[in-house]
Amino acid sequence: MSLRLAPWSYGFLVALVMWVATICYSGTGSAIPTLSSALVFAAFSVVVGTGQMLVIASGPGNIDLSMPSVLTLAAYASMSIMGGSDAMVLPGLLLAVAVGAVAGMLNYLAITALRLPPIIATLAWSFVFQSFAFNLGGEATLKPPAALSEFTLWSIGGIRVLPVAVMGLTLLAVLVLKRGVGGRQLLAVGQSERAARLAGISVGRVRLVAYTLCGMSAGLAGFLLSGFSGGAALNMGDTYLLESIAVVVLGGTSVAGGQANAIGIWGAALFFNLMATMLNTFQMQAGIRFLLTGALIILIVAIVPRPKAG
Amino acid sequence: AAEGTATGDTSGKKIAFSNSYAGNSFRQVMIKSFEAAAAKAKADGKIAGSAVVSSNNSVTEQASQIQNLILQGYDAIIVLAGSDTALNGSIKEACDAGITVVAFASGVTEPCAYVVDYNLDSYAKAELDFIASKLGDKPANILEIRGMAGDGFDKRLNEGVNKALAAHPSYKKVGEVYGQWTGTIAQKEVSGVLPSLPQIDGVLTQGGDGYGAAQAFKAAGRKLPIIIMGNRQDELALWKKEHDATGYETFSLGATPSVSQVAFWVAQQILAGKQVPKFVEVPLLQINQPDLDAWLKTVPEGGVVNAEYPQDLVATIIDANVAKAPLPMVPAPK
Amino acid sequence: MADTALQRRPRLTSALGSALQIGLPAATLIAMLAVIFWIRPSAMSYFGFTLLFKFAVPLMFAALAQMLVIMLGDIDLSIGSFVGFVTCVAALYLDEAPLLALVILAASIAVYAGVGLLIHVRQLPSIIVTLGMSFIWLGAAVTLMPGPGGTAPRWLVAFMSWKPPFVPLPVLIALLTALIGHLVISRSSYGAVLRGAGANPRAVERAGWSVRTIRCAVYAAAGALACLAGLTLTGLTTSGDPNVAPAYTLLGVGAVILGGGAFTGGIVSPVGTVIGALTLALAGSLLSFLQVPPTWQIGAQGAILFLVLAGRILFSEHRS
Amino acid sequence: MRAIPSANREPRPGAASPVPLIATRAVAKHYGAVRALVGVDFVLAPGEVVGLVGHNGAGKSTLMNVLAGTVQRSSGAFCYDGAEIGAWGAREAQACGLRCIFQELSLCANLSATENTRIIHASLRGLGWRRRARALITAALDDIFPGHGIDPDRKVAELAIGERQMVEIARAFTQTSVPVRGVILDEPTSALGHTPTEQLLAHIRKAAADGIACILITHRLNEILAVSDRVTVMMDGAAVADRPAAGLTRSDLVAMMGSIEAHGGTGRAIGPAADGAIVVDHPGRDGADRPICVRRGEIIGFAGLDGHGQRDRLRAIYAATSDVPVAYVAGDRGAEGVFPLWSIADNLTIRSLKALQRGGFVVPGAARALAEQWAARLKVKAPDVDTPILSLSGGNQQKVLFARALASDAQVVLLDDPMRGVDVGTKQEVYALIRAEADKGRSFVWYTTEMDELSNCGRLYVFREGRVVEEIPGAQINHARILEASFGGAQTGASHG
Ligand SMILES: Nc1ncnc2c1ncn2[C@@H]1O[C@H](COP(=O)(O)OP(=O)(O)OP(=O)(O)O)[C@@H](O)[C@H]1O
Ligand SMILES: Nc1ncnc2c1ncn2[C@@H]1O[C@H](COP(=O)(O)OP(=O)(O)OP(=O)(O)O)[C@@H](O)[C@H]1O
Ligand SMILES: [Mg+2]
Ligand SMILES: [Mg+2]
Repeated sequence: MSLRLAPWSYGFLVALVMWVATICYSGTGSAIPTLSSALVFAAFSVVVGTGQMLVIASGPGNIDLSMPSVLTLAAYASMSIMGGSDAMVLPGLLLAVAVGAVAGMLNYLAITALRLPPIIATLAWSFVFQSFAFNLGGEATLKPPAALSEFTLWSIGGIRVLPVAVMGLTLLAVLVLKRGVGGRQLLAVGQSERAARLAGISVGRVRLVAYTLCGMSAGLAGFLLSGFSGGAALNMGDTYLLESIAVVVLGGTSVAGGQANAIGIWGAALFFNLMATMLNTFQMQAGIRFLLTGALIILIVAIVPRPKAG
Repeated sequence: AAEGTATGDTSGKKIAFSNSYAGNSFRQVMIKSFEAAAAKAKADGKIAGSAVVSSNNSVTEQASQIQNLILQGYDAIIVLAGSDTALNGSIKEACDAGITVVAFASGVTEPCAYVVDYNLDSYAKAELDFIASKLGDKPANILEIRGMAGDGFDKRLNEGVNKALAAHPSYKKVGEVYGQWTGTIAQKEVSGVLPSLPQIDGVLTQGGDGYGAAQAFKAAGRKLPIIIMGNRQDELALWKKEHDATGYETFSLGATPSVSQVAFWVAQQILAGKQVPKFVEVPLLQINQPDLDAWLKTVPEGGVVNAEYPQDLVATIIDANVAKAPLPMVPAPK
Repeated sequence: MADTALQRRPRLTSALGSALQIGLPAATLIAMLAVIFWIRPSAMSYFGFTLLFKFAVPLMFAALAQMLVIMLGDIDLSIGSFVGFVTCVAALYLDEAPLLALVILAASIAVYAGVGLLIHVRQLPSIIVTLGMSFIWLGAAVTLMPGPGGTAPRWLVAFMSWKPPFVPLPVLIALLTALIGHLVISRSSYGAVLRGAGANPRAVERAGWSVRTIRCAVYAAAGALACLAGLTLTGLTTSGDPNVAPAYTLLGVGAVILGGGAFTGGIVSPVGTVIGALTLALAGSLLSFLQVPPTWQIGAQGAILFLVLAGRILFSEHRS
Repeated sequence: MRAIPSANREPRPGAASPVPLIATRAVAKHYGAVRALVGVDFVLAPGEVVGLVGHNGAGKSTLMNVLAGTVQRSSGAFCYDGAEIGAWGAREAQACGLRCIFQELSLCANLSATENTRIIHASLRGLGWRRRARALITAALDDIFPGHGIDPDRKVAELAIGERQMVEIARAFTQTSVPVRGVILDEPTSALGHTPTEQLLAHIRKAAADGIACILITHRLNEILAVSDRVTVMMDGAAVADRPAAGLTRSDLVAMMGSIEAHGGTGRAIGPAADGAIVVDHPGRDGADRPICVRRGEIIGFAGLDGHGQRDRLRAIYAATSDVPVAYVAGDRGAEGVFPLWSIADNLTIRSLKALQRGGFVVPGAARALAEQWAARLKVKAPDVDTPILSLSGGNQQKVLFARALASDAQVVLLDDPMRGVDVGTKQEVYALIRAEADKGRSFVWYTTEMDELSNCGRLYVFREGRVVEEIPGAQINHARILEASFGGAQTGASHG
């Protein structure tokens, strides 16, 4: 076979298959709306996934399980400060991202200072962050300013702005990973911590930045999502726990670290959304939906050719 | 059995609340309602103390927390069970230790426990009856938003829906998604499936999902169908806004978080010596168009419609259950 | 004199290190028990121990299953939903059609072995394959049993509420499991090969072992232990529920790490894992004794996790 | 310097045995397009010691892997003990008494020496297996490396790298139900100190006398000459020469390997420029330890017995030096040198990103130019700089690591035994390069376990028990002086504590 696909393209391919299957079932009229809706929801997964990717790429075992609660906490904090006022949107955004940044730093601090495996350290923090959110007014959904909601729903000439903006973010991530000094250093640290240290890279600083950026992306996602879904709610982040990891790995990033693929996250995120749409459209029983979801995930990782790491 | 409030001395009794999950605002209000009732009861000398323990959506953790509450010597435990059956072992153990167990808002099957719950068949029937009152017998497409697959509440309510649908043969269920009682998820699932669906005339919900569904319809540029709301402030506000703009009409039905107060007083009344049936049905809180504005004023921004269940009202509910009389409705605020 | 006779780390610190590895979680467990007994002295009894640790039994088995997988350098995200699946099978069939139940359980253990085979042959990341499997087990469970229900066989319930003389059942099971685990994994000659295969599969392959067979066998054993977790859980809850145990996945990982295990493969301790599982089970209970305000309860759980694991700084090796 | 055991050897009866233990004919191994072996004929008689030499990437390890059953040959015939072998795997090799010490360590670091011994002995099981295994490995260690001081119940991870190597060697000579017939030693001495190396070479002779055939691969040709009955030379995947060892000299061997040993090891007569500024001034850790001072353009050597604190001192200097740019070339390529997923260019430029960036982004043209320039200067053998680093042979990977340091702005380059496993020809090229760079004003601090390399240095610090015990100026560098200082001779009495 002369045709060799890049590993990250399989997500797009399978997503395409599911999109076509959905259209075949429900008529061509649904093609554009289905895709458009999938793109919007994929955009949120991509924002969290991109952050998670940076952490996963920073070395084997690195992972952030606190993303859902950081997302929720940041959303609560920013909705509180904005208080529904359009004038406060920018401070709200800054606060959401700042909350995420602090959370990311705390995660990394626990990992280095207490020498905890990241999976445990971030899990423990996620409980603490969740408690903070409970105390920030968990009895109500905090409403976003109208301007924020309008931005998340904004479309120009029938094209939604939000996914396009997130695509810009993805392109930035691609550029930084390929050309950026920080990106190169991140991938070096991910491949071999000891070699990176001896090549003059400050391993701790690179990982700190990765975790911080991951927290910031969770904060950003929380900010946008509460604008889109009508407010900050305590359980708004729950679905992003496993999804943020799954889109990264299915997108072609290696869990062994040192290699990252930002574009692939889009393919995987579209795959997840279109798969849910397809299974819902086919009106399958819940059990069968789960079975097919699991089987498709395994199928994709199993058929994707993996680059051999040394 | 004696009617009215039992007045046996319970001033030395302690009541604990084992909650399966605290991660959404409904549950947060529920906990606050319990704490408020318990604090007042303690001040009035009706109980000696109370405690709330939440597990993080983990049935096993809740089961072992119930075991701990047994050890701590509580006289009654009220339980919002994370599973209809998985707590049976622990609940049995509590009963055997002489503890009064009141399970509420969940279909706990252990016979030794008192159950305080809604009638989910009438929940579903009320939803469809309202739609029928608006659409009549014309053919209509229905979308059902369910909760979580494998959950007991979801299963029972879905059974109720299927029974109720059988009574309306002209209605067709054209779609079914799982919203997990979470606005963002309901929004995502409905948005995904909507493009492939024909025109939807009615949406059946389980609570916590109506606003997300409405957002999905609006984003898709579709006409808002009759979405049964679930007593959330944002749902009511949306309903009011649509009503003012287009004359949109629907109704809202759901559990009140303060059902924890009902369970609390049921437990207290049992300790006080009142004869209580093993199953106590609580009324659902229903909001109709005429009462919308009045209710909306009472709800905090972003919150859930709530109502106080004082001791005597709960005693009346128990008596109505015994007498198989209609339950006292929660009166609309003026 | 040989120049390598220069010892880099004295033997003493090494021995101390491994003693701390077990000693530290054990000390944490004892400290937590002390707090509980101080708050509630009556808990210090046969009855109290039974109640405190009853639900640690299935968690212990699930943690040991996770430990086997971590021993190979993998992670299993499907244990929680698999345990839920087993409770459904047990509650549905074990009483009425025991043979069918056994066949299903045996088949699911074979599926576990198959997952190990797939991961090995295609060199897949276990984290994503087992994530997929978690959906599959949940789907299978929901298909079998759309909502909680079923009944556990009498003998199972009777066994789980059995009161052996002197030693409470959970304590007895913990002691036995830790002992057997220690003998098999830490002491036996095959245990050495298994741990070796986790740390350096190539070296073990070169010594003439088939790492593929080892991986299949270890995954199957993990499946079997998870079945035990499901069965004991069914005995305790007296019913089946597809969503009963998702928490076991991460709690199991926590127990393994707490017990001195590491994700690098080959470094696990069954005794430590059992103690870790008991500790984590108790951590949840501690909250209900401490009367933490509801909004801080989950945060307190995170704090306890930090406190319990912070002791690792004392002996964790610093490699740079 | 590796001393040659003085034993004068008779031809062994085994060497004349009619049935060879191992005989291959036209064995070939392809990895896709890479032809690692192109048809090797190789014979090993019982009780014979064959020295196998060849440049980096000649195919020595691949051939050994084929013999040990860990790599399947693509074609060719293989006879073991006279029988034609079809399918041959690690299990079969073990069962037939053929043991292999692989180039990379093959111990499980999480297990003890005792447990590692169990791994290769299927019969070590049941009650009391641990006691038996411990006895086995202790006996082997005592036998081969008297005075080794290794605790067989300590985790291998806690042993120094030399100790690990000793455990692996000793393990290969342990014997249970299956008698050991042959032992392959692929660069067993690269991590061993002086004494253990001598002990090992002596043991190989002893084993051969007991009828155990051995294959020894090493780039230290003196060791080959010291123990081999016969020498086989490999080049580019083929065995190109095969001669009895008796009468061979080092330069014969080098000539057979096809590279001429440029004789450059005369040291730098020129000391540092008198006005050379001090670039490193690193204090000793206590009174008994000496400070280390490096001037511009100097090449400083760290001498002493292996594992006496040289590496720790290098790391300490690396960590402490912040006022001048410093680079570190690691000898342990796999673990601390290469970035395995990257190309030559990426690996080479990672230390120079600061100079190559504009506004936080690397200028692609500049990076590529730098990589190509240095890859060419070090004669890295690869199609282009986009070639993945792992597809290079070990010696060429090492050149890339050198290039990484030299291409950077580093004023001081720390060399951590960087020639491990590098072939003779490459070494000479690198020596010349280091001298040329030093002449341009760069300073080098060079830790090496090869005495010959120290003659490239202008000044030496000798280490013993974690401290610098003596400083030897360039004019006085000679083997005797170094050895004396290393072992704590009379004139270092001041440092006795
Ligand atoms: N797994 C593999 N895939 C591709 N090429 C390989 C592989 N293993 C070895 N090679 C190639 O085969 C050739 C021979 O390698 P081998 O390791 O046998 O060399 P060697 O003689 O042992 O060298 P050294 O002295 O550096 O150890 C090299 O060119 C190497 O790149
Ligand atoms: N495979 C490995 N994995 C992890 N760490 C390792 C490995 N190999 C070596 N190390 C660590 O790297 C460090 C240097 O190893 P090594 O034993 O070779 O040093 P050394 O040259 O003997 O040092 P010194 O000269 O100070 O005695 C040690 O801390 C050792 O534990
Ligand atoms: Mg080699
Ligand atoms: Mg050393």
